[in-house]
Parts: sequence; C-alpha cells; structure tokens
Amino acid sequence: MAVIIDKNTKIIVQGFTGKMGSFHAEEMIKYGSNVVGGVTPGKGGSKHLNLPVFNTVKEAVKNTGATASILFVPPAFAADSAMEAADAGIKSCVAIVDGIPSHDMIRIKRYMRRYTKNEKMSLVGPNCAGIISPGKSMLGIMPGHIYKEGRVGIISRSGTLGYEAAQQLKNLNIGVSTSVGIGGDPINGSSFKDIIGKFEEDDETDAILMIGEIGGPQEVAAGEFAKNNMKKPVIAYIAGLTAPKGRVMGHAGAIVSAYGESAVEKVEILKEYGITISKNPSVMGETVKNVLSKS
Amino acid sequence: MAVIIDKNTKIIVQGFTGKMGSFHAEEMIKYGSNVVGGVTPGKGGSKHLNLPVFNTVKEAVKNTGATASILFVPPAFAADSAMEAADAGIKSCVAIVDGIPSHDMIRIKRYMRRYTKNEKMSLVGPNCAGIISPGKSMLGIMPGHIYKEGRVGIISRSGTLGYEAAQQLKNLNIGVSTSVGIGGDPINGSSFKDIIGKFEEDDETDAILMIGEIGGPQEVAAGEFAKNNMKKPVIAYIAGLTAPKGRVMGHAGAIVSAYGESAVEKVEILKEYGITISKNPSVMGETVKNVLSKS
Amino acid sequence: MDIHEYQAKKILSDFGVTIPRGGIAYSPENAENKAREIGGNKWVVKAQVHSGARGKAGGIIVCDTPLAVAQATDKLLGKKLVTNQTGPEGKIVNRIYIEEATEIKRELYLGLVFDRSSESIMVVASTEGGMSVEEIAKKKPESIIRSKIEVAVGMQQFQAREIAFGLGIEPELIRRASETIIGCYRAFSELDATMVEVNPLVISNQDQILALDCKMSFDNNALFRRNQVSELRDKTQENTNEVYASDRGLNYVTLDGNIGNIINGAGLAMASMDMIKLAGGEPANFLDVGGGATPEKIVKAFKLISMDEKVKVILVNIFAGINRCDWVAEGIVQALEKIEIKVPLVIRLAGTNVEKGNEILKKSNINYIEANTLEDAANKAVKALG
Amino acid sequence: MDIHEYQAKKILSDFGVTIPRGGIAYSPENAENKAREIGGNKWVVKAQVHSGARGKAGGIIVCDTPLAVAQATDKLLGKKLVTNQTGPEGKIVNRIYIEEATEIKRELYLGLVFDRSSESIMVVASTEGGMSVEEIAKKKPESIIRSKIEVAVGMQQFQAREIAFGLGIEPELIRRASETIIGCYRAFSELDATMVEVNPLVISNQDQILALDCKMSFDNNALFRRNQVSELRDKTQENTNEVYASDRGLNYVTLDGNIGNIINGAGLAMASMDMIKLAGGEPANFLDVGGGATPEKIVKAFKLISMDEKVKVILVNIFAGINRCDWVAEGIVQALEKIEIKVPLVIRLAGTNVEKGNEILKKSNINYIEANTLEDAANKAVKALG
Repeated sequence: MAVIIDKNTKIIVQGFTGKMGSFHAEEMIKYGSNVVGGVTPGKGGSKHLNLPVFNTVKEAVKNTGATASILFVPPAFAADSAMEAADAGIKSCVAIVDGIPSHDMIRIKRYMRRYTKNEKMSLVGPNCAGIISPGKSMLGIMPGHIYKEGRVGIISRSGTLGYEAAQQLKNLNIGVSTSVGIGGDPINGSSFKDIIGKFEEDDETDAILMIGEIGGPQEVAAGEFAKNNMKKPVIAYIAGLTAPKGRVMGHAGAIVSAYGESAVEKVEILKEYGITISKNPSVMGETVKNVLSKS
Repeated sequence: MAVIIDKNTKIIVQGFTGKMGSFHAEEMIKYGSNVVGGVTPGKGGSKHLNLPVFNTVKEAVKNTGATASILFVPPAFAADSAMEAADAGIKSCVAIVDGIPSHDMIRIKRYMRRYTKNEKMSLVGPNCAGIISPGKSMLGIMPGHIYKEGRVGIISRSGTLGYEAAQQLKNLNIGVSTSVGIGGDPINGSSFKDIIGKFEEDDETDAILMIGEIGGPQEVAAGEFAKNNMKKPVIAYIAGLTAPKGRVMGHAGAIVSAYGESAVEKVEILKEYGITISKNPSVMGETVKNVLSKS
Repeated sequence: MDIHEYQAKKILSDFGVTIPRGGIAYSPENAENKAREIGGNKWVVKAQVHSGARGKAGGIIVCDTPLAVAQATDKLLGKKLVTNQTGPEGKIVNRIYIEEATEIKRELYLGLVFDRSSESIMVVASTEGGMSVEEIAKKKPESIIRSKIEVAVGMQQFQAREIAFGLGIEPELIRRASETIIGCYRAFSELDATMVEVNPLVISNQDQILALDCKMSFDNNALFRRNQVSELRDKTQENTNEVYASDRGLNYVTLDGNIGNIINGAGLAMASMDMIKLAGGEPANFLDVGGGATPEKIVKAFKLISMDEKVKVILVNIFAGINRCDWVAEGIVQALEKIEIKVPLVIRLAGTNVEKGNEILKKSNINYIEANTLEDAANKAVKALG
Repeated sequence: MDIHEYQAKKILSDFGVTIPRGGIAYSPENAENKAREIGGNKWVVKAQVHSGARGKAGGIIVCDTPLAVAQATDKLLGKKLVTNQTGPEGKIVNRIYIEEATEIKRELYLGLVFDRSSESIMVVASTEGGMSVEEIAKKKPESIIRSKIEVAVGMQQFQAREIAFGLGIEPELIRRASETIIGCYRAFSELDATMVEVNPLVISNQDQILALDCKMSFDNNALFRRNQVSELRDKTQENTNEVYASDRGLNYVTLDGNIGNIINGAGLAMASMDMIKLAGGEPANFLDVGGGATPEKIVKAFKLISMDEKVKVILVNIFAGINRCDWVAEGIVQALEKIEIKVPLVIRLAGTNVEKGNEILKKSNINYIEANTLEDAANKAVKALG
C-alpha cells in the first residue's frame, strides 16, 4: 500500500455539507477516492452527494468503517474536530483549514498523548493541500491530474510549490508515489520527520523530495533523522533565500527567529546530513532525476 | 540490585530543613541510606545534618548526583515538588505526604507524559510509608528493624498493615527483598501493577505479597498483569471485608463505588487470575511460607 | 464534603447551567414571600438535607398557592427526614428551597466522577433520569453513555455533543445541552469537586434544559484552596461523632456492631475489623488514629469511643513504627486516667519496643486484656462480649 | 498583532505583574496633568510606537518637572520615530506614556515565546536586561536561562523558582519574582499571545520587582476569541500597504527591490522571489493571493502593487490547481481593464488548463510578456527592468 492512504481507504468528510466540504468531496470522489460519508452535527440521518451524513465522527466510523477523514470546518472549530476524529478511531486526518490558533494546535498535541502509539491518529496539516497517492486516492484539495503515478515521495510545507514540483517531475516523466502537504503553520500535526519515516518504510517509494522553507526546526530535524535512519535518497529545496529576518512570509510558520532557520543555514545543515539540495525551485525535477539516475 | 533503590542510591530530601524532613532524614541515615543532601528553597548554600542544602532539585542533582528523592512538603506544594523532581532528572521519588488533592495527582500524571519511558521518574505515593530494601537502603518512614533481609517482595497500600506483614514474615524467619508502600489515595504515582512488574524482573525476589484493600481497580489490574506476564508466585490479602459500601474507610482511596471494588469481589477475581489469597490478615506470613515451600 | 442542592444549583448556574427560579427559606412566612417573588401558580417545596431520594421520604411537596408553600415549609422545617440514604436516624431539615414548578418533557441523568482507571474525569449520562445511577445500571445499562475527559486540555465540544446526541436531544437543543454539560465539567474541574450529579436534568415543555436536582461533593484535601466551597459546609447534616473525629484529625466511621476499635493506619484498621467479623463479632466503628498514633490522638480516640453507647468492648490495636510501643502505652495509660471506661478493654501492641510497652501497661492499674496477634486480639474481644 | 508598551503593561498588571505608576497622554497639557497626578519628582516620557530601541532614537525622555514633561510630550507627539527596528520611514508617535521614574538596582531580561521543537511555551531569562535578546545571545550566552513549560498543566511554581534563583534574586524576593514570571506565563497562555517580553524587568532600590518596559504580540488566528485584545490594534503603527492587504485577505510584505510580485501560495511566492534574486533582480514585495487565486483577489493585488512607486516590473506567477488557468487569465484581464499598469508585466501561468489561460491572455489587448517556467519568468522580469 502507499503512504497513509490507498485505493480502499474509507474516507469521511468533516464539515461535509458546507460549501468547501461539498466542493472538495465531489472533487475527491471524481478522482476516485473512496469517500463513504460525512459529518455535520445536526444533519445526521440525511443524505448529501448520495452519501450518509452523521452527527458525530463516532457514528460515522461505526456505520461506514471509515479510517480517514478530511476537515472542512472553520478554524475556530478545527481543533475540536481533529480531536473528535482522533477519539473516534480515525487513523489519518487531514486538516486543510488555514487560521487555526497556535495554542489550539498545541492543545491537540497534548490531547493526543492520551493514546498509545498504535492507537494514535496521524494528523496532517493544518493549512495544507492534503495527501494524494496518484492513481489511488486523494485526501486533499490538489489538482489530481498534475500528479503522475510513480515512485517519488513528496513532502511540502507549501501547497502550490508542491504542485510546481509535481509538474516538473511529470514533465520529466517521473511519477509520484504519494505527495503529502504538511502545511505552513508553526506547529503542524505531522512534521517532515514524521512523514519521511513513513516513506522510508514504503515499498512503493524510491526517493523523497522534501520542499521546505524558512522558519522552524523541522527540515533540520528531518535531515538528522534521514542521516541516522534512512537508506533512500532525499532531495530538498528550501524556499525563502530572499526572505528578510523577523517577517512572516505568508505562512504563519515562515519566519526566521533563531539560528538554523534561514534558508541559507538550513541548506548548509542539510548538506552536512548528506541530503541533495535542489539549488533553485526551477530544478527540483531535474535534481530528483539526477539522483534517481545515480541510484 | 534491589527494586528501585539499593545501597548506593543517592538520596535527597525535599523539604529537608522542616521538622518532618529533618526527623526522617536522620532515621534514614541511621538505617544506612545514602542521603546526600536536601532541598529547601531559600536555604541553598547552608548545611543541615552536616549535608548541603540547595534551593532547587536541579542544583541538588547537579552537585550530588542524586537519583532518588523523598518529599516532606505540605500537601499544597507536593505536586509542584514531585514535578520539580521529575524535571531535575530524579529517577525515583517517594511522596510520604497525606492530603494531596486528587486533581493535583492527575495533574502530575499529565505533566509526566512529557517524558519518554526511559526519562520518566517513578513516583511512589502519596500517603504512603515509602520504600525499604532491608539491609540496603530505606527511602521512607517505616521502622527499619522489623524488616528481615530476604527474598519476598511486599507491596502495600497501607503503611501499618505492611508493617504487620513484615513482622509476620520475620516471626517465620522469612525476609523481604524490598517493601513498597504505594499509598492509600485514589490516584497514586505507582500502582500495584507498576511495582509488581519490577519485582518480576528482580533477581533478588522469589515471591510477591500484595496487600490491597477495598476501592479502585488496582488490585485487579495487577492480578491480570500477573496472570499474563509473571512467573513468580503472587500472594494477596485484601482488607475491608466488613467495610460498608459508599463510605471512605480512612484512606481516601478506600471506598467501594463500582463492581469489583469490594474485598469479596476482588478476592474472587484475583483467585481466577491464579493468585494465592491470604484468607485473613493474621495469616499473611503463613500463606507466603506455604507458597514458598511449594515452589 | 457534601453540600446542599440549592448550593450546588447556585454553583452550576455560575458555570452557565440553567436552573429553575428559586430561593431559600428559613421560615413559613419567608417561604410564602419567596413563592410570591418567584411568581407563577405552582411551586415545589424542597427540604434541604444531604441526601437523595427525598421525594419518597416526603421531603418534596408540590404546592398550588403561596399559602400551601408556607404550610409545607412549616411541616418540613425542623423535621428529621429519613431516606434510604440517611440511615434510620435521618437528617434534620433546617433550610427549605422554594422553586417554580417545571413542566417536564424528558428526564435525563448526568453525572461526573473521577475515573481511577484512566486517571481522568468521566462523564456518565443516561436517558433514564430520575432513577439513581445504580438503578439505571441495573435496569437500563444500555442507556448509559460514558465519556472520559482528557484533563490536559479539558472537556471538548465534541464530547459534549456526542453525549447530547447520544441522549437523543433534538438538533436545535444540542448547543444548549453541550453548554450545560461543559458547564458541569468546568465546575467539577475548577472547584476540585469529586462528584457532580444532575438528576434529573430535564427538558421542559418550553424546551429549556434545566438542572432540576443536583448534588456536588468536594475533595476535602483541596478545601484549603476553595474558601468559597468550604463556607458551604453544613455540619448539621453530618454524623455528630464523625464531625467530632474529623475536627480532631481522626478517621472515624460509625458502624452497626458493638466492638469499638482504636487502630493506627486505615489498612490495619480494616484488617482488624475483618478479624473481628471472622471471630464472630461486629465492629461498632472504624477508627484510624493515624500511622503515628500519638498519645494525644489516643486520648481523643478513647473519648470518642466512650461517647458511643452501643460499644460493649473496646479493642486497641497499635502497630508502632517510628513511634514506639512504650510511648503508645503511656498514652493509653494517660487516656484511661482521664476517661472512665466501663466496658472490657483488649489491647494488642506490636512493633517497636513491644515488650516495654506491654510492661508499662501491666504495671499500670489499667483493667485490660492483653493480646498478642491480630487473631488473638479479635478472639479475645469477641469473647469479652460475654 | 503587536500592541503598545502601555497596553502590554496594563495586561500584565492584570495578571499580577507590578508596573511603575503611569498614564497615557494625547497632548502636552494632558501629560503635565498626568505627571502631577502620578506625583514624585522625576518622570519618564515614553513615545508609544510599535518598536523597541526607542531610547537610542530619542523616544524616551527623563524629566524633572511637570513642565518638562509637557515640553517633552510636545516634542515627541506627531514625530516620526526612526529606530533600528522601524526601517527608514519610521513610525508616527500619537500617544505618550508618562511614568514615574524608577531607581534601578538590577536589570533583568524575561521573554516568553513558542518553542516549535517541543511544541510548548518557552520562558527565556537573563541577568543581562536592557540589551536585546539577540545581543545577549551574542555577548553573554551563558547568562541565558531557558525553561520549557508543559502546557498540559501550565507553568509550575518550581519552574518560576528555578528561573528566579538562576537570576540570582535574593531569597526574600523569590516569591514575588515567581509570581511575576507566572503572571507573564498566564497572560501568554490565556490571551493567545505569541510573544511576551519584559525588558528590562528590574529590581528597584526599594526591592520592588517591576516590568519597566514590555512588549506583547498576539496570534492573529486567535483574535476572533480575544475581543479585548483585538481592540488594542493601532493601525497607525503598521505599514499602510500591508494594512490594506491584510484587510483584503492578501499576504503582503514590502521589501526593498523593484520587481513587484503577484503569486498564489506562500511557498511558491518565496520560490519566485528566490528565482528573481538568482536572476540578478530584487523583489519589491512578497504577495501571496492565496492558493485559490480568485479573480477578485487578483484585482486587489494589482491595485496594491500599483500603489508601490518603487515597482518597475510586475511578475505574475500563478499555479492553478482546482481553480483553472482560464479562470485566472480572465481575472487578470478584468483587473487590467480597471487598473492602468505603466510598467512591464511578465505573466507565467501553470497547472490546470494552462493552454486555455495563455490563449485568453494572448487574445486580450493586454500588453505583457509570456513566460513558461519559474526560471523563464524570473529572467524575463529582470531583463524587462532594462
């Protein structure tokens, strides 16, 4: 199976009957994702897009056997919805929503400590494009057609820069096993390190492209993990060479506030960990191609 | 080495210069425990009982290499002191103090989740007599002389009933490897199950006497653990056959509020798990003796 | 520590739970005025005692006129209310709560307790309000919803919502129901409660969600930081001897038998009681003087036991640790100089300096029976009953 | 969102932090009266702008008479204060804070931030108050104390005590220092702050522990639930264009170069700026119109860029996903019908329906340079500068 989701993964949509939820649920279904229903408190028992609507995630899981969910709820309610998913036994949850308070993200993390490692839900996002395993399933909002099926794993903080990479790969006839958007917020559900470890264990992935940016310790932590625990090649690009210090660059998480958080410093450190650097965003595809041809 | 503490374990006393702290520190030193100093905020830099006093546990650990501590602080400050010990790298902490609010105990447990399994301090108590490994070290307030050195492990919620058992064993010429008082509160730092697992792994223990009482799920949880994971024989006595339902019997934790919490029910369940029951508190020693003679 | 219904209602109301309009009354005139103040044409007069099941015991009276309210108050005030929870001695009614009557559509159960297994707070709810939770557990166990709250982050909306949907509450009322449940959780969590029970929680004909009856208990260990809760203590609702004991640092519980106990340590006390039972006797009390068993506490314990007329034999069982038996023995001798004991006395000492202790007792002019083991002590106590 | 010193002080004071007596003034007369109200014989007149390092920039004046306070206020009010943090354009002084002067024994540093590694709140303290934390980190790194707070239970006394002892505070003041530190933590935690900085935190000659200067920033994502904080926003302290942008849902940061950018997605925007730099150019701004890049946002983005006089070339780079390039192209065409662009325009479209999008642009009467890749776009933009 692919990383996190595959063709059979049963998906529910939280915030199903809202505008965003409806739109993207339809897109996912068109792509072939196995969407089995959704949750909108108070609308339980009705049908939407020909699928059952439930009042709670627990009910939805009980009735559909869903193991994955995607959140389209307003930021103020997102933390609650993520915890609800975790408590209902959902294994993978994607939070697309932008604008969740940082204190809420920290609260989600503390909440999740109640579960053992095996019980624990993997949360991807917030403020992300989601997950796609091309040709299998899409648990996200990306344009599915730009992803070719293949054997490169992508992890990206940015949505559109992830698309750019997928397009560059496709233009070079290189496909993607799974692409995971981890999101641009200071604290995410899953870090680069969390996801890169899954790719290392994935039979269907040969190499991993990590698309980072300024701010935070995540890229470096993943680099260290790769050096110590991984055999597959890792290629990285870090956006924000021109970003001034102390300013937030669009993503709440894209702000340099400590040593090792600027693009130049991250590149230096990743190189030391043996990671191949894509020297500019225009050659992400080519850099991956070169690495693949050598291995 | 014995369970939790041995002859070399370096011990600090939190609340060192207070009346209780001073008295029991002296008793421990007399018994042979390796007390290396203590903590009283604001008295750092002075000496007490010829040992150094520190302002914080971190300083004490840094300067003495202590790995165990015992708390003699008022109940209102006990949770704070336990967390301080955990954060300073103390491995074993005994909280003698009676009267810690239950909400504080829960808070300690949530706090401890920040540590990995290996980093995590083992907290024994509160409202307990502490730990003694006869002939090696005493991290508690028990009368050391009633414990004979030997190979039976004791775990008890009650202090004096634990003494009673040690005395019965001594009268039969049976010694104790370690005796752990886990305390009479509804939520303790270490449960029967936590400690019984340590005895199973201990080379110096042949059998375990578990002295339980009415209230709470702990004895049954330990019994289930023993059935599934232990080879050493376990003997149990459950106090409170005559206790009425819904009344607190001295210990805040000694109250029957659900099925399986009365003494009769606990005995039934433990028997099913293959545990030998001491049919009354007068024959705890004899029951252990019989079990030992068979194995 | 328990508090009265009206006090619990006031607290929950401060946390956003809706309660029927009502007020406390200390006299019939007072009650009549309250009824007029509250308005409407139907009132409930509720005896305030620390006990459930007051309705069956006649402690709750529905009235149609303010005059009837006054009469009902007159009837209840000063009365001893005997419920299936108070024991035969009952509890005195000193305060009356007058409340507007509620037209009830549905009765639900809502309770919060500590869950010792998960070391968290558990919410228990059921569609079968009005019955005790034990009754519900027996008769309609499938109606019970349980939710374990993660105290690291507090109760979440989704948990309240799950409970509300689980109770079959209509979509329009889910939000209000969730606020009510979370209000109860916050009261539990922020005031160091050990129990919050709203039973019944009702949905009125006007679609209000109301706490119609409620109970709260608090952690005695946390009262030092909850002054406002401590002030709600009503000692008239507690057993006189138990109040006497707890004010003196003794752990005391009255029981039905006739062998009085003075023991150090709760576990040893329970064990001694077990031995008495095995020997064919019945303990008159549980009395733990604390691990230390200081002479002062022993004196107080003798005083306490001597106040209990049903005691026909006294059994003292002390395992001396850091304190020593000689010291304990001296305490006993002192106590018996001050307090005259008219029933047989069995004393068992054990632990540090036991010989010295027994010697002191023997040399004194105390009239007592010496025992050596737990079993010996119990047997001698039962035998001494005659 | 940033707030003024005096606002932060008010907040911290509500959480139990002691601050010098002071008041806000909007005019010299006002200031003089405030000084008399405060009393004493020495005052500090402090320009309220969203910037540190105000002292070196002349924004803080010590006065010996109320008249001098009025004069200092007159001097500062309406002035643009240029510090090493404001950029050359400076920040306007609209509010003056008058404070009693403090006799300082020791100056300490206290800061609270998110720690992204441990996903918790970190307290940073140093004995070297008065310097910026970056300076301290360079000059006296060994003086820095760090403490990671476990948010599941909040800051504990022991952590505050460790910091206080670590700062060498005398035993008698430890308790007050701990209360101050915990007060700052609670303000951070309970108000959704992202930064609290008290610098310096001083010990006065009278052994008071005082927040002499402080800064707070808040999480914009949480303002919806912090009305009282939202009300403290002072837009006069923010870059006009950035305010314009954020009010319209655009992410915009002004930079020093001359190539204006309109891009969808923050990562792609940073990447495009990187390409411009590599091609030898300098971006005039960061502008993310959001992943969706709706036509409305594109119109607003063109308006915004056209307000920036330093822009000599505009580069549009849109990767269309769920939205389609044809839709985006129509948005661009519409925008350019409304807004006159006088500088060269480079457009790169990619993603869904890219051919259709390029066709629409070509068929329109827009004057633009087409680019196909990121690199191509950056090169053409730099070349267009001439």
